[in-house]
Amino acid sequence: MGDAIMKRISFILAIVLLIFLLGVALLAPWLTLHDPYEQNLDNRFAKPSRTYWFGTDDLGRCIYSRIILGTRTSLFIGIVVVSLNTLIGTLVGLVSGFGPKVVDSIVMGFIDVLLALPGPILTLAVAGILGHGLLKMIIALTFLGWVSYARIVRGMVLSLKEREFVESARTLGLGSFHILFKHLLPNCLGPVIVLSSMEMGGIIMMVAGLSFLGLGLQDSYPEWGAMLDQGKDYLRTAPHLAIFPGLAIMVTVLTFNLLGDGLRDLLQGEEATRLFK
Amino acid sequence: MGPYLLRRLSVAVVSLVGVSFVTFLLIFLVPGDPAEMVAQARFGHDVGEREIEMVCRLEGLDQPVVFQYIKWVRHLLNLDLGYSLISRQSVLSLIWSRFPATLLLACSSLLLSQIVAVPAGIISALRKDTWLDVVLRLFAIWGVSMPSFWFSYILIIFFALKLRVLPVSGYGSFANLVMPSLALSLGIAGHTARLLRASILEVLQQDYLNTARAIGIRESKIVFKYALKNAMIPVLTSVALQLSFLLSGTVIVESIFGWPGLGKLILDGIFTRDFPVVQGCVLFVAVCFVVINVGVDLLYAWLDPRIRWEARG
Amino acid sequence: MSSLLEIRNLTVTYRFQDRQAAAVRALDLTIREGEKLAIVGESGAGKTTLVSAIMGLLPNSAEIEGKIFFREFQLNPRILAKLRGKEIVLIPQNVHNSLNPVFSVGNQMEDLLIEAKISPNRRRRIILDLLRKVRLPRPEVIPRSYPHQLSGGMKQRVLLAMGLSRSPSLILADEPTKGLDPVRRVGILYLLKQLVEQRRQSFVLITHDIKAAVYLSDTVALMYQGEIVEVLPASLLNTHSLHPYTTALLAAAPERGLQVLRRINPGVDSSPIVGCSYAAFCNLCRPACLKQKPVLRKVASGHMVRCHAIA
Amino acid sequence: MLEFRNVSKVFRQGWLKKTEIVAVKEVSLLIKPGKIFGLMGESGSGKSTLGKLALGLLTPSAGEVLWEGRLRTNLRSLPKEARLAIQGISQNPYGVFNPRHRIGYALAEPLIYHGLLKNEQERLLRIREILELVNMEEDCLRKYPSQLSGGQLQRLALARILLMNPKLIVADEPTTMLDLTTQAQIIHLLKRIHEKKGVAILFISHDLPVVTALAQRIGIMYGGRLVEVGSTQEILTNPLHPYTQLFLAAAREEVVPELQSNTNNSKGCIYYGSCYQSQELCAVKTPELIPVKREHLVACHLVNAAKNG
Repeated sequence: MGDAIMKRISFILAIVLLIFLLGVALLAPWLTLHDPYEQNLDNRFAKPSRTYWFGTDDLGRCIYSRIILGTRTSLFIGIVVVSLNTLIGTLVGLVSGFGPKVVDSIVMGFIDVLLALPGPILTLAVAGILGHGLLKMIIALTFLGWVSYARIVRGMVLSLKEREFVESARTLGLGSFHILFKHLLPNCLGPVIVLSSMEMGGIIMMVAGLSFLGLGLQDSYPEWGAMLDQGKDYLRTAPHLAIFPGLAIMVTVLTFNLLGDGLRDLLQGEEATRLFK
Repeated sequence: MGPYLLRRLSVAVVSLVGVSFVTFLLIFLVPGDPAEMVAQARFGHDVGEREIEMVCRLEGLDQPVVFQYIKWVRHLLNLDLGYSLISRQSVLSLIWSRFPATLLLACSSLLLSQIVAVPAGIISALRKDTWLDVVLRLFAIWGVSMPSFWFSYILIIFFALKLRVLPVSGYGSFANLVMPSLALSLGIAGHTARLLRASILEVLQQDYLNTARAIGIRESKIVFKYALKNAMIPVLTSVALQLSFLLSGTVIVESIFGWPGLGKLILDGIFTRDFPVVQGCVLFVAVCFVVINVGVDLLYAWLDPRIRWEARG
Repeated sequence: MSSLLEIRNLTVTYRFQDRQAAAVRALDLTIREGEKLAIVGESGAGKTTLVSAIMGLLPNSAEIEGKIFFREFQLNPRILAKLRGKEIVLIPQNVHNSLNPVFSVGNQMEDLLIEAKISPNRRRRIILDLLRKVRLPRPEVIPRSYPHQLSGGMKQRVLLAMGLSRSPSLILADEPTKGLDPVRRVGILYLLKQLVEQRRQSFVLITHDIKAAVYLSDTVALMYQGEIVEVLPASLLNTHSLHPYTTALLAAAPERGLQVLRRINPGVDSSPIVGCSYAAFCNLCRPACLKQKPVLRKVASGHMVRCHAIA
Repeated sequence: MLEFRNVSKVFRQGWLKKTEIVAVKEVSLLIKPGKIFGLMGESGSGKSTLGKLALGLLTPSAGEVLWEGRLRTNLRSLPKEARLAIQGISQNPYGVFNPRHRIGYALAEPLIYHGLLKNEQERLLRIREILELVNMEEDCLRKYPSQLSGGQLQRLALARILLMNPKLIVADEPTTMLDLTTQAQIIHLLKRIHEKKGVAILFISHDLPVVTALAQRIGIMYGGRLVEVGSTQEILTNPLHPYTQLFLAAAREEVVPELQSNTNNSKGCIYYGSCYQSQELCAVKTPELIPVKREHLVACHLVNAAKNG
């Protein structure tokens, strides 16, 4: 019983945090205290105070306002990348698992090669070679990101294909596309959603990491990773420059990890209910 | 075992070919003319048409892509990864000079993470739903969610700046190794502990454990012999993946702590637009990746007789 | 014969979130020394839950009430852990996932002999003897093989050999004939018969296969919805059974023309708290059956029935 | 009407598809309209594979499956009616329905897809009619598969295929996962449908009493081959193939010798290793399925020799 309560609490926490994050991202312009771009060289490295909740950075900009606006950047890139990965991966997986064997062999051979590539470093290299910019960053992150979805979906399709309900749909004369979208896809969605949630955290961390290394968006743009990078020279004198953006990253990533865990438990619970009956 | 080995090796060879191709293609992602880039690096920024054309011919950049690729592969087979545009050193020797540092960091952080994660995962699974489990799981998910770069900062602020017990950055002594290892191992430890817990819980549900009880095997043996070996198999893959990741993904931590490893080499290569170095490093890591994967597959087959059989059948 | 295993007022309830379902209800059962008993029932009757309760191997979601005695000792997890394998053994139903896939058969059998404190130099011979006893072809190669290399039938025999390794006083076999084709079914039945007759120890067969029950046991207990509804000597099952459920079950067999005697009494709860649990489908249902739970009553020597309609 | 002509099915497995598993080997069989044919054999004898070949879920590696004289290998080339003429019910009623769809949708889906009954009113009427035939209440339409029992699901599976007006139903061990009492109900139902609609049934099972209760003709398979075919009466009273004799004895609960695993001897008789009266010829030559009497075919050298000599 303790387990159920613990699961429920962490899941509720995840949902509350998610709503909070989405709310912040949507309402960002109204939640800021100051113009996040406004420099105030007289007030550099200000400690957190009533006017500057999280203090100011090396250019006297309001850290709180920049973090609020940064939520938008992180979630936006995260959602776009994860959606793209999910879409591409699921489609490739469906086609590979349900299509003719030849297609499957070719696609899987391709995927095996992609999986043999060192993901993080290649993403880094691609991002580094492409240079700064939102679109380029998204390309770098989708480059290999879809592969895991494709593999999972293909595996599920292959096992679902052997299930009686798909066989009987075939003998009932239902067409391949009908079976694919009406019978296979709905049964694959659960695990895909769980994976998406888990990946979301990873992507947001990666975005911050790339920005931190100076391979992300333009410098002046409010982005958590870039903010952390700016703070690195002032760890001794003004640690708040680094503390708050890092906290924001951690909370966001934690939210999506908790959400993924919760969704997975929910999915397993649903299956257990089915078995219990 | 023979056919299995053969099959794995053939897949590895195919992977290597694929890897070499993808890495080769990286150069085409570079915005602008690669010939101009090489020429700039060689003759300074204000190069003329003539120099560019010369480089083009010399390097074979005017030939069809396929020929360039074949040429590239031929160089690779002679262990020639080209030369740095900046320092003019051979890329391979650069990599060899940096690799020990990365390997040291990777191994120490992997070891550190497993020392923490394996007991944590086992205890968490066996004491499921107790407060101990809850605490361990919270730690694990926190570890997974913690950005390594931020954790590095916190370590620096605390150990180096406040307590002044460890040096902020550098390479060479044991004290230098502590913080980067800690920073890297946190996420891996969290990940492994979570995976191990899930894996053990999964195995604990299997019929064969109940059967072992029903015919009279003692509980301690059931947990430490019958359950653990089965549960370790998926964890092993993950650990291998982590090792590959560590060989490549230490870029951030290496740059924070000024650790002279591969990650730093790549990053410097990216910033100085020293593409042969970037290409060489990516390829090197990818080859390590493939080798580790083959190793894991063999270990796998040794642990799980079903795989040996499947390959034979 | 003195009693070997005695179950008193055993109730097992599964809980899942806010729902609960009783799989075994207030069950009393005695297994005497040397008795061969068959517990017959359809799926959902609670047979497997009953054996798991005896073995102390119920999942955490199960709540258990009542007492089980083994040779006068009340069983608890600590005692059970010592008795399992040595005194009581269960041959499980799902043979396919019952052997650990990553250890060889010999390794797993040896573990049992280590538990029995048998010296290493004798183990090999004992293992071979056991494998011969269950009549496995080529017993000398079996210890080296892994479970996935064996067929379902072979795995079943290996499990049987493992169960026999310490000559326990009580062997429980859960559905050994389920899903087998006639040739294999007869093979395992014959083997079990031989093993059971050689030994003076007790044997409990859990099955839905009535013919197997009659073939292998002296006493048959019929289970319906977690209760024992009738107990009688196996030799009398086909001719003298009394409970309407037993009658319906026997009539549904293909040899008896697949008759459907079970009917649906409209408006009667199919799993009532008061009243007879079979009332909803009983063709002898009368008003008293809905109001009061019948008790298991002795009608002849060794024959007990739980029914209001049978005097 | 359904005819197997020398049908074989080989599954290839493993690396480079080197390992061959012969599931069905050179089976020729004719299933007549409006009759119940019982296909028997041990597990792994290829009887389920034959069922799947009939349904078109598998394509034969060699030989032909014909439906009313037309090749059934390429389902798409057939007119809709011929395509839907063969329907199946399976061993596991719990898996037949998509867990995410309500029963009502599952029943209507093929009708809508094929545009058979476009009017919703008509469709509902037809579904009601069929539900009554299989003894199910209408309220099950709103339920999910997980809310129903195995027997109910099997009846609904039957209802769904009946909506397609099949001429042949392939019933692959439809009662092995069900209880005795439920089994009796399903068998009765099949019998009633057979009588009412004149639909032919290919009934696959290893349960002799069940098959004899239903089928007019019986085929026995062993090791992927059909070893004996005959009327139920004939098989029960005069089994000729040694394997059939063993199978029947086992079903009567007589003690029978254990079968040796059949060595993959492609030349000789598939039953050679286990046969109690095998001869030299049996090791080198595969016996053909030859009629010994009208409608009674056996694949055994000894029986043929006895007949000729």
